[in-house]
Amino acid sequence: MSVRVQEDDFDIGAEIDALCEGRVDIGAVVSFTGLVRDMGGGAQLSSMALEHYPGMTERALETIEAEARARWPLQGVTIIHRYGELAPGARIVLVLTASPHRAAAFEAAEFLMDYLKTRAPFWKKETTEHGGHWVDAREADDLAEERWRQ
Amino acid sequence: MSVRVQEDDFDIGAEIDALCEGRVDIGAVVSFTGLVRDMGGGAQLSSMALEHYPGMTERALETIEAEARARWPLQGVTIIHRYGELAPGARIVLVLTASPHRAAAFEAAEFLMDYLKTRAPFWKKETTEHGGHWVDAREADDLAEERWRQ
Amino acid sequence: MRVLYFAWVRERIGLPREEVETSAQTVAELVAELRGREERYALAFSDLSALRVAVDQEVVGFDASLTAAREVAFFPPMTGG
Amino acid sequence: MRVLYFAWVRERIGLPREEVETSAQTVAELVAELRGREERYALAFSDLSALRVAVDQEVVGFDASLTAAREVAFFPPMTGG
Repeated sequence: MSVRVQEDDFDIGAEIDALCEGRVDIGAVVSFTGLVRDMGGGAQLSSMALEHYPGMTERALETIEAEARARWPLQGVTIIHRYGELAPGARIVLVLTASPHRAAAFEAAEFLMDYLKTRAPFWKKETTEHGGHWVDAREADDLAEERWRQ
Repeated sequence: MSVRVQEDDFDIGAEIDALCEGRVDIGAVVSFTGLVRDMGGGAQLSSMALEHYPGMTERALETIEAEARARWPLQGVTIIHRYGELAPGARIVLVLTASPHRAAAFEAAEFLMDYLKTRAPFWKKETTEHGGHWVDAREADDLAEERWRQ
Repeated sequence: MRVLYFAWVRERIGLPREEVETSAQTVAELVAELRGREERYALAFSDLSALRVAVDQEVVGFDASLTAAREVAFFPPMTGG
Repeated sequence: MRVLYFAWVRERIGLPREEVETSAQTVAELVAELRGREERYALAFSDLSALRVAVDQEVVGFDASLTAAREVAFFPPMTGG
């Protein structure tokens, strides 16, 4: 399955190998890995909880993947998104794209991330020594998604 | 060293781990991997020889890296370029960028690849059953580089 | 009809899901019914501009029909990736 | 002065590098001297638009000065990545 929603961590190198295995027609593979980041503000991040909407999440990711495949000549796509309790520095999401050409692989990976940020039903709650708070959606993410619709 | 020119293969997962090790401030890691591609034309590719200009190659890659770091808030950059005899499907080049934000990581990785294509002294010779031929520089690569100068 | 709540909507209402008997024809009518129930619902639905809704796992507007709907979910804007 | 050749320039000339005694003041003058040597040099340098040149590992134009230059390299446009 090219779309996976899981609590477990993933192995980027193994996922890239799986995408390319036995093929000699791929010219470019782009990976994007999102990590739990401590913003370095006043309060230290102790953990991040990722909640999602089982069922809808998989559907949303599959729809996003199909849209990317319709727009670019992709030879492979992998999307893995974790949920649950994650420590600072932990991997959250992996997007892989494979294509004959680098421009398509780059654009499709950016597109997938931009769409995923605004359309996949995930919510993040950060916990610091001052307690927990839900991460607000960023206007920058909406703008990033919009540019693909022009 | 964040820039390496080598005959040996590289391990993408291990390189990403090395870039992120012990850090909790990185939000996004983008990798680009370029592979030896059989174009699927009349003649099957049997191998690709990558020639380079030792000394100048390292200097060119370090200059390209410094330019990317000056343009984007990067927390880490890795550039590995192989030379020598490579089989179809083999990895040629790896570019990694780490940043707090995904847009910077994506843009810097694209920039590095575009510059590397036109400014790093590598030359490719493909061998098929019909013999060997030097790969021509692509006008598309020159155009891709030019867009960063606007 | 199954109604789901996520993130701070779930926290404010105090449960992740419930079965709701309703004759609401639209999401907006369902919201009005829920608001009338208890303070915690009124609080959760006090600012609809901060909320998103999905009917049968598709994001829709608050004017969307509930005809044949089996599952409605309320949540804040998504923050995946 | 050390002169290097790469890719098909190397193949046409038949060697990867050589020491050249020259009083050429610019790359263009060096090219003119090399062209006059032998047929294989004339062939390698027949179309300068297909060639690039680096002086001391910096890409320059064919009008570049060779004053204080230690290393000159001729090669086709780069095809890395």
